[in-house]
Amino acid sequence: MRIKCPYCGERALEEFTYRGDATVKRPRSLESDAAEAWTDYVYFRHNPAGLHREHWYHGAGCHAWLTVTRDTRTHEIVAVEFADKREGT
Amino acid sequence: MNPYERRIASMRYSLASLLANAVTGNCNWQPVWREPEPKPAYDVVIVGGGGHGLATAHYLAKEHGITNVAVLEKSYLGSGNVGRNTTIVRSNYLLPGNLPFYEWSMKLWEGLEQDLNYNAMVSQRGVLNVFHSDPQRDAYARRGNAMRLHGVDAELLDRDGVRKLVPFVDFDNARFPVRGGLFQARGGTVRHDAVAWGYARAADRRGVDIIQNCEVTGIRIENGRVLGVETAKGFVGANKVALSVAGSSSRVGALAGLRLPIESHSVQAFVTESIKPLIDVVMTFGAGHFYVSQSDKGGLVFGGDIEGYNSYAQRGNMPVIEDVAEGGMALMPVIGRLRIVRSWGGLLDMTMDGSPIIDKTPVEGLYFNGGWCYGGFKATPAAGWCFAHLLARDEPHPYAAAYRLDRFAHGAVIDEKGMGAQPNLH
Amino acid sequence: MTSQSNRLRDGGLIDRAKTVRFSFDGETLTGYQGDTLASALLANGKKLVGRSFKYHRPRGILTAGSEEPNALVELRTGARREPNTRATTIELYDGLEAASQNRWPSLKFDVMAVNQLFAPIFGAGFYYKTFMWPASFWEKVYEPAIRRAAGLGRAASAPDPDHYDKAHAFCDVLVIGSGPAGLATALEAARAGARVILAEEDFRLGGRLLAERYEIDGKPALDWVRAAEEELASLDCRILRRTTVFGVYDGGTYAAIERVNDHVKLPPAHEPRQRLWKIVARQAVVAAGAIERPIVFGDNDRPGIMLAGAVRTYVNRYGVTPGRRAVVFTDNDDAFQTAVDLADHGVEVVAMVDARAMPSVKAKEIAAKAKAPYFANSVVQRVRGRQAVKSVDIAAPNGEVHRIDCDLLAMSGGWNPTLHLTTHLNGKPVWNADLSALVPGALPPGMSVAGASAGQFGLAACLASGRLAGTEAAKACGFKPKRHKAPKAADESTEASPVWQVETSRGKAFVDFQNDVTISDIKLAAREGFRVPEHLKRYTTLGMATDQGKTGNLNGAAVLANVTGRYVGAVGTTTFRPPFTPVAISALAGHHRGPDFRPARLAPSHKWAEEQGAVFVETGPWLRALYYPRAGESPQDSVNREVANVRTQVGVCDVSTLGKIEVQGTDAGVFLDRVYANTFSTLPVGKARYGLMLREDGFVMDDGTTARLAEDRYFMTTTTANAVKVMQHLEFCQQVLWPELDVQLVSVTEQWAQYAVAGPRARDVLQRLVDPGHDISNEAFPYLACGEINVCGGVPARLYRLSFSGELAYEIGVPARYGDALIRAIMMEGAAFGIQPYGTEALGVLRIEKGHPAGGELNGQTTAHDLGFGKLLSAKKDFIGRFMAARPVLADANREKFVGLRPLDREARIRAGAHLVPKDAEATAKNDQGYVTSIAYSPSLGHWLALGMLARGPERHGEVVRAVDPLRGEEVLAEVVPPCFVDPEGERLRV
Amino acid sequence: MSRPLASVSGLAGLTVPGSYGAKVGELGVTIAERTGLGIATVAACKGKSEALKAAARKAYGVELPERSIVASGRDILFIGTGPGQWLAVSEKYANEELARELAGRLQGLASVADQSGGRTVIRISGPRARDVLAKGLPIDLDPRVFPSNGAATSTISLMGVQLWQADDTPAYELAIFRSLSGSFWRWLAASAAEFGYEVKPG
Repeated sequence: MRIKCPYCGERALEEFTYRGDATVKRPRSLESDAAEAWTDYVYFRHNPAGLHREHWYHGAGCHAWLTVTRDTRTHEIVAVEFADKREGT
Repeated sequence: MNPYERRIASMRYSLASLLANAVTGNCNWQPVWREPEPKPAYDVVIVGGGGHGLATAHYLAKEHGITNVAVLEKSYLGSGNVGRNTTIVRSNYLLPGNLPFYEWSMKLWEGLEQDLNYNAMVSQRGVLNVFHSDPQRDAYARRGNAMRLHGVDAELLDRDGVRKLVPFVDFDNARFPVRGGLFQARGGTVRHDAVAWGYARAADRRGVDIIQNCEVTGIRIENGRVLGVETAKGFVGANKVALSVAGSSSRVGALAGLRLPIESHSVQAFVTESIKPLIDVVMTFGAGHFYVSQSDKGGLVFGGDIEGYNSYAQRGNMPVIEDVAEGGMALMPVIGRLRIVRSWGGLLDMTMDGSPIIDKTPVEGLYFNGGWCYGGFKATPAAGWCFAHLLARDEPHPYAAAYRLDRFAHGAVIDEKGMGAQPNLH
Repeated sequence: MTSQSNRLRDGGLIDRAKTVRFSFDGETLTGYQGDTLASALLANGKKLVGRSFKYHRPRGILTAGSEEPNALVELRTGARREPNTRATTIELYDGLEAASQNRWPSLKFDVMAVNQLFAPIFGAGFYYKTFMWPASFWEKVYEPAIRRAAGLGRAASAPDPDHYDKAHAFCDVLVIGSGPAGLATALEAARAGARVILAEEDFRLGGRLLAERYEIDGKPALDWVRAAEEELASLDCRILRRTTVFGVYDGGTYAAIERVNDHVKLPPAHEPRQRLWKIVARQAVVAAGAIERPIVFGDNDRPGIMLAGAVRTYVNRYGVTPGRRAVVFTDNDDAFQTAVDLADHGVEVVAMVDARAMPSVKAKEIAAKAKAPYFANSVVQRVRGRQAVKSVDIAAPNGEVHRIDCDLLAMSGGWNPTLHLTTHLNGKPVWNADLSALVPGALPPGMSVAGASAGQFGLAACLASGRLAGTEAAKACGFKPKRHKAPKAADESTEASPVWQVETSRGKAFVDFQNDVTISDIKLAAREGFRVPEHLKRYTTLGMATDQGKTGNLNGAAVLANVTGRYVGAVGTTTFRPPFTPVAISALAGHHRGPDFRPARLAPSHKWAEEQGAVFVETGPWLRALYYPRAGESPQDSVNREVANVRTQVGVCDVSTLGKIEVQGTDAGVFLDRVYANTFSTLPVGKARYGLMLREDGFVMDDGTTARLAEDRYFMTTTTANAVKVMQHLEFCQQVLWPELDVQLVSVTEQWAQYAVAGPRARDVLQRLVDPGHDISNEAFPYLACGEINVCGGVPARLYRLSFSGELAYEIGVPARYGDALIRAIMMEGAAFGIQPYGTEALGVLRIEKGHPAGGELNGQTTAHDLGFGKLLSAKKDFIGRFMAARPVLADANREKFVGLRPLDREARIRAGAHLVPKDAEATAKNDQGYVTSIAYSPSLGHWLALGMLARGPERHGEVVRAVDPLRGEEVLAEVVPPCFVDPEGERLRV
Repeated sequence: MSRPLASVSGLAGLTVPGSYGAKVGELGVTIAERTGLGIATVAACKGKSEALKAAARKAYGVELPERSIVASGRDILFIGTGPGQWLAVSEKYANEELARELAGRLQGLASVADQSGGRTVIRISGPRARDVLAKGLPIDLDPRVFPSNGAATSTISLMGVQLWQADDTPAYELAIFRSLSGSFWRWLAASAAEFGYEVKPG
C-alpha cells in the first residue's frame, strides 16, 4: 500500500503507523452521563467493509497525522488529508 | 432420518472400515455431510459454518440435545479462519479470564478425535515461546506460574533447555540472543481443515442441517426480538440466532444494528516447500513477530503480526512479509534457503482488549461469538462448547463468563498484553 | 563419464565450445554453457530424476520451466543445500552438484516405493479415518512415521552463509515476461519515453521464441529478439534477467527476486546471492506466457513422458532430444509442431495420437510432413515401462489397441494462460470457452495483460497485443506514443478441443504429479462431498505442492467437473496466491539477520563502557551497559559493588536512552496539563516534576520527569521503552485533539548525552565539572531544580537534580558529541571521591530499594491507583484518560496494588513472576492474589527484596503472604511492606 | 576544573579512509562524513508562519520551503521536513552555534532545538550513489522525479534518515541518528561493497 502524504508525496506503507477510525470524537463532558459517549469513543467502532476514514501517522516522514479515506475491501485509497488544518499546510 | 441418512450416520471410521473399503475399490464411502435445503424454521440458526459455528452445532446437539439446528454458511464450510490459520493450539495464557477457557479447549482437543470419530491430527508436540531478556523471562514466569496455578502444564526452560528442543536456533550470533523459553508440552498443532470437517460430520450425524452457499443478508427483528434470518435461500425462522462469523462480525452484526468493540484486520501466513523433519515443536520468537511449526506434510508453516490496518481483503503487503522472514532468519538462519511456496491471508476480529466475546446481545434471541483476535482456532472446541451452553441455557458458561460485551463499559477488560484500546497492538 | 548421447548434432542456444562439468547423485557428467540441469541430464540420457511425494513413484522431467512438478533435486551441499530445486530452472555451472531426494537407498531402488501397493488404502484423506486409537499413539507412533516418509528434500545443515540484499525500483511501466508480447510491450512503452523495467525469469530474453522456430519479419524470430534487446538498451529500459516477479501488492507494488548469482558455484565476493526488488510501477503489463497442460491418463507420470512444448524447448533451445522414438499425444494442433521439430532433427516420430473426435486439417497435414503414423480420435490408454517409457497402448475409436514401442511420449492438453499475478489482489479469473481455459478477469489498478497470458496464443496475436499494451500503458502514464512499424509474423494454428482425461485408461492417472493426486482420489473426494475446488484441494492436497498446481489445477477441476456432472468453467479452480514461484526466506530477510536483525542504538558512552569491560544488554532498540565487572567478580558481585558504591560514595550511569522531548510554545503548559494526569502549568521555571501519563482508557501509559527550562519551554523525559510511542501520542494530541494550541514538539533524545551522577559525593564530583559561576549548592540548586549551565570550560549543559536511586543525585546532559568526553571527565574528576560506573542492573536494584515503579509495574495493566499514584490524578482539569480511569473496575479497592515484599527468611530469594497467595492457603488459581513484578538483592539491606502487585496490598502491610513459583519449585514467605526499603523519608536526596 | 571536552563522532573508528568492496571498473561511490555542522530543528509557532517566513527572508535571504526541498539561505540550508518544520544545516554557524543564532533571530516566531550533537551526517556521491541508496531508501531519486534541490525524510533499513541532494554528481547528504551510526554504517558498507566504495576523510 502506498499513501500520498500531502507533505512528502506518495510513500511506502512502512513509513506509516495506523491508529484507526478517524470519525470518533473525543467527548468534552466529564459528567457521569457522558459514560456511554466515552465508552463509545474509546472502544466501539463501525468497522465498515467499504470506505473508512482513518488516522495514519507519518512517523518515518513528516510526523503528520493524516486522515485517509480507504476502502477496507480493496485497500484503495481515495483521499488523504492532514488530520488538522494547521497553517502552512 | 431416511434410509440414506441412516447409512451416512452409520458410517464409522476405523482401520477396519478403511481396509474393507479398499477391497471394494473405495466405492462405498458416503458423503461426510448431507446437503439439505433449509427448513422454514429452526430452534437455533447458527450464522457461520466455520470451526466455531460447526463446533457450536455439535455441542448443542450432543451436550444439550438440541438438534433442530441449522448452520448457514455463506461460502463452503470451513472457508473462513478455520482453514487459514497456522494450526497452533495451546493454553498458555496469563489472565484468569482466559486461562480456564483455553485450558478447557485444550482438554477438548485432547479428546476430540474419539469424540468426533475423525482424525484431526491433534499433535501435542509442545509450544515453546523463547525469551531474550530478564524482563521478558519475568513476564513469562508470571504467565507460566498463572498456568500452573490453574492446573495447566508449563515449564520454564533455560538456554540449555531450549537448545535441547531446538538445536538449530541461533544462540551465538543474534541481535537478541535466546536466553530461555516458556514451554507448554501439551500445546501443539491440529490439522485445521479436519476440525471443520470432523465437527460438520459429527453435527450432521446428529441431525444438524449444514447449509452451504447460503449467505445471511438480513436479520429479522421485531419488538427487540429476533425472528430469523433473511438468506440467499429465503427467510429462515429461528427462536435463537447465533452469530459466529469472526472476521466479519461487524459486517454481520450491523444487520442487527450492533456496534462492536471490534476491528477487522488481515493477517498473513506462509508455508514452505515440504522438507524432511526439522522442527519438532511449535516455536515463537520473542524479539519479533514469528511463529513456526512443521506440518505433517513437511512444510514449515509460519506467520507473524497482523497487517495493522482495518481490512476485509484477506491478504497483506510486503512489510509484514519481510518482517516475518527477518524474524525467521534471526531465530533460525538454517531455514534461509528454504522457499516459501504460498502465502495467504485471513481476517481477524481484533477486539479492543485482545480477548474474545461470547455473550447475549441487546437484541433478544440474538447471541454473539466473536472477537477472537489471534486465538480463534485454538479456541474452537471451547468456544463451541461455551456458546452452545449460552444458547441452550441462556446463561454464560463459567469458563467464558468474562467474555462479556459490557466489560468495556465497566473496565473489566482482559488485556493480556497491556496494550489498551488499540486493536492492532494486541 | 557418460557422453552426451542425446545431444543433437547441431542447433540450440548453447555454447558447445564451453563444456561444463557437473555431478548428479555423485556421477560426474558434462553439459554446455547455456544448458539447464534438466537439459544437461536429458543430454546425458538421464530420465529418472526424482521420486514422488507419497508413492515414491519414479519421476522424470515434465516441463522446461518453473512450473516443473517432478524434477526436483537437492542442489549444492552443506550450508548451501537447497532442497526441492527444479532442475528445469537451474542454469548449469561448472562444479554444480545435485542429488535426487526422497528416496532410499537409491534413486533407482527406493524402498518406500512399496507405498504404491497400499494405494487403495492410502487414498485421499485416509488419515482422517484412522490412527485414532489409542489416542497417545498419534504423536508417538503414527505421526513420526508419516513425517519421516513425507517431506521431499532436506534443509541445509547450517545457517545460510550467503549475502542477500534488497532494492527499491520505480518505473512507469513494468513488463513481466520477455517473450514476443513482453518485448513488444517494452519496446512500445520505452519508445514513447516511459521508464520501463523488463523482468524476465529466464537468463535469456525471448520467452517462447527461444523454444520455437518462428519467423518475424521473414527472419528467424531470435534476430528480432536480439534487435529488440539492443533497442531497449538504448532506451530508458532496465532489463532484469533471472528475475521473477512473484507477488503483486497494493499501490502498484510488485515484488521480484533477482537470482544474481545462482548460476555460479559461489557468489563473487561483495555480491549478493539474490536480490529482492520492490518495484513501484504506475503501470504493469503481465506478459508471462502460458503453461501447457498434461493429459490425465494411466501412468502418465512415467519418466520419458513430457509436455510437447517442453520437448520443443529441449530440441530447439538446448539441442537435446529427450528420446529417440517419439509418440505425440495431443488434443490440439500446437503439439504437432513437436513432431515436426523432432523429425527435422532426425528423431523418429512413431505415432501421432490425436484425441479429438474431429481432428483438424492442419493436424493431418503436419502428420504427413513428419512422416508419422496418425491416429485420429484415439488416445494413449496405457504406458509400459516403470522407470522409463518403453511402449504405449494406443486405443483407436474402433476398439483396436496398438502397442507401439517408444522412449518418449510428448503430450499436450492445451495451454493455460499464466495469469497468477492478476489474481494476487483478489481478482478472479474467468472461463473462456473458446480457449477452454481460464483467462484474467478484473485486473488490479494499473495492470494489463498481453500475449498468451491474456489468451492470445498465436505469435502475431502476441505481438499485436504486446504493442497495444505497451502503447496503452505509456499513454496511461501521460506519454504520447508515436506509431511504429509492426513486426510481421504468422499465427500458427492453436485449434484445440480439450479431452482432459482418458476415460478408458488403466493404472494410476495423475492429476497433481508431485503430490500423487490421481483421478481416483478426486472421485473419492467428490463421493464424500468435497465438491468445491477448495475442499477438493484441502482433502486431496491437489495443487498444494511446490508448483502450486501450475500444471494440475485445471485438470483437477475438469476431473471434478466430469465426476459431478458440471462443466469445467462452472467448477473453477482455487485461488493463486503469492509467490508465483517459491522464494527463499533469506532473500526476503536480506540484510536483517544475525546481529543486523534490527539496528542497535548505542549510547554516547558505549565505546568507553566497552573499554571498561562492561557487559551489555539489549534494552529495546538500545544496547546498554548492564554492569561493569572487575577481575574475579561474579555478575552479582559486580552489581552489589556498584549499588553499594552509589549508596556510600558516588556512581555514574548513562541515562541517555530515556526519551527526551522538547515541548515549546506559549501553550506548552496547558498542553502538558492535558497529557499528564498531574499539573505542569504551575511548575516554576527552573524546576522539574514527576509526571504520570495515562492512556485514554485510563490505564497508566508512561512516566518520567519534565523540567521547565523557560516560561514556554519544557523538557520532557519518557521511559526508554516508550519513547517512540509517547512522541506519537503527543503528536496525536497536538495535531488531532488540540490543534488550536501553540505547542511545538521535537524529539531531542539523540541530542543529549545524559548521565546520572548519584551518591553522597555527587555534588563534589559535579562541582569540579561545572564552570565557575554556577552555584549547585543544596540551597541554590535544591532537589528537583534544573538549569542550563556550562561545564568543562564552556560546553553547554543542562543540569537536573533528579534521583532515581534515592541518593543525592543529578542528571547532567551535554550535546551527544561530547558524551564520550564527559563520561571520561566525570570518571577522572570523580576518582578522588571513589566514583564508579554503574549499569542498568544496579540502576534497577537502586530503584527497587526505593520502590519506584518501572517496566515490571508499568505493564499496561495497572492503574494510577494500583501504583499508589491516585493522588496525582488532578480533579481540576480534563486530561487524557481521566474519565475512563474513574470507571468502577479501575478504581476498585480490591484490585491488585503495588507493595513491597520482604522475605521472612533473610537468605531466601523471591522470584519475579512468582504469584502471591495467602500464607496458609493452597497455591491454586482461586487463591491467587497477585504476582511479583521485580526483585533485587539489596546490598544495602543484605537480603533479597521484591516489589509486586497484591490484592488490597496497601491495607495488608505487615501481613505475611506466600510467593509461590511452581515453575521453579520454590515458595517463599514474605512480609507485605510499603514499596520503599531505603530512606523512606527521602532525606538523603535532599542534602 | 576539567579539561575542555573533545567532540567525538558517532562514526569514530568506522570511517577509515581507503578503498573497499569490489574493484570493477570505475569507482562506485565515495563516502565521507561531514563533521562540525550546525544542525537545528525549526518549528513555526501557532499563527506565526508568515511572520517567520518574513524574518527568515530578512535574516538569511531565504524563502522557507513548504515542501520537502532544500532552500539555501545565507550560510544556512533550510530543509523542509514537515508542515511548518525545517531542518537547518550550516557550516558557518558550526555545532551549537546555529541553534543559538536561529533562536535569537526567530524568537517568538519559531521553536528552535539544537540537534547538532545528535546527528551523524554522511555524504554519498558518485555514479552508483543512487543504486546504493536504492537498497534501503524507498524513495525514487531519479532526476525526473526527485528535483536537484530535493529532500526527503524516510527510512533506510529500519533507520530514520533525513536526506537531501547536495549536487548533481550526484551527491546526497544524509542525517541519521547518532546512536544508529554503527548500524547504519554496517548497512552502508554491505550495500556499497558490490559497486566498490572509497571512504574519504570528513
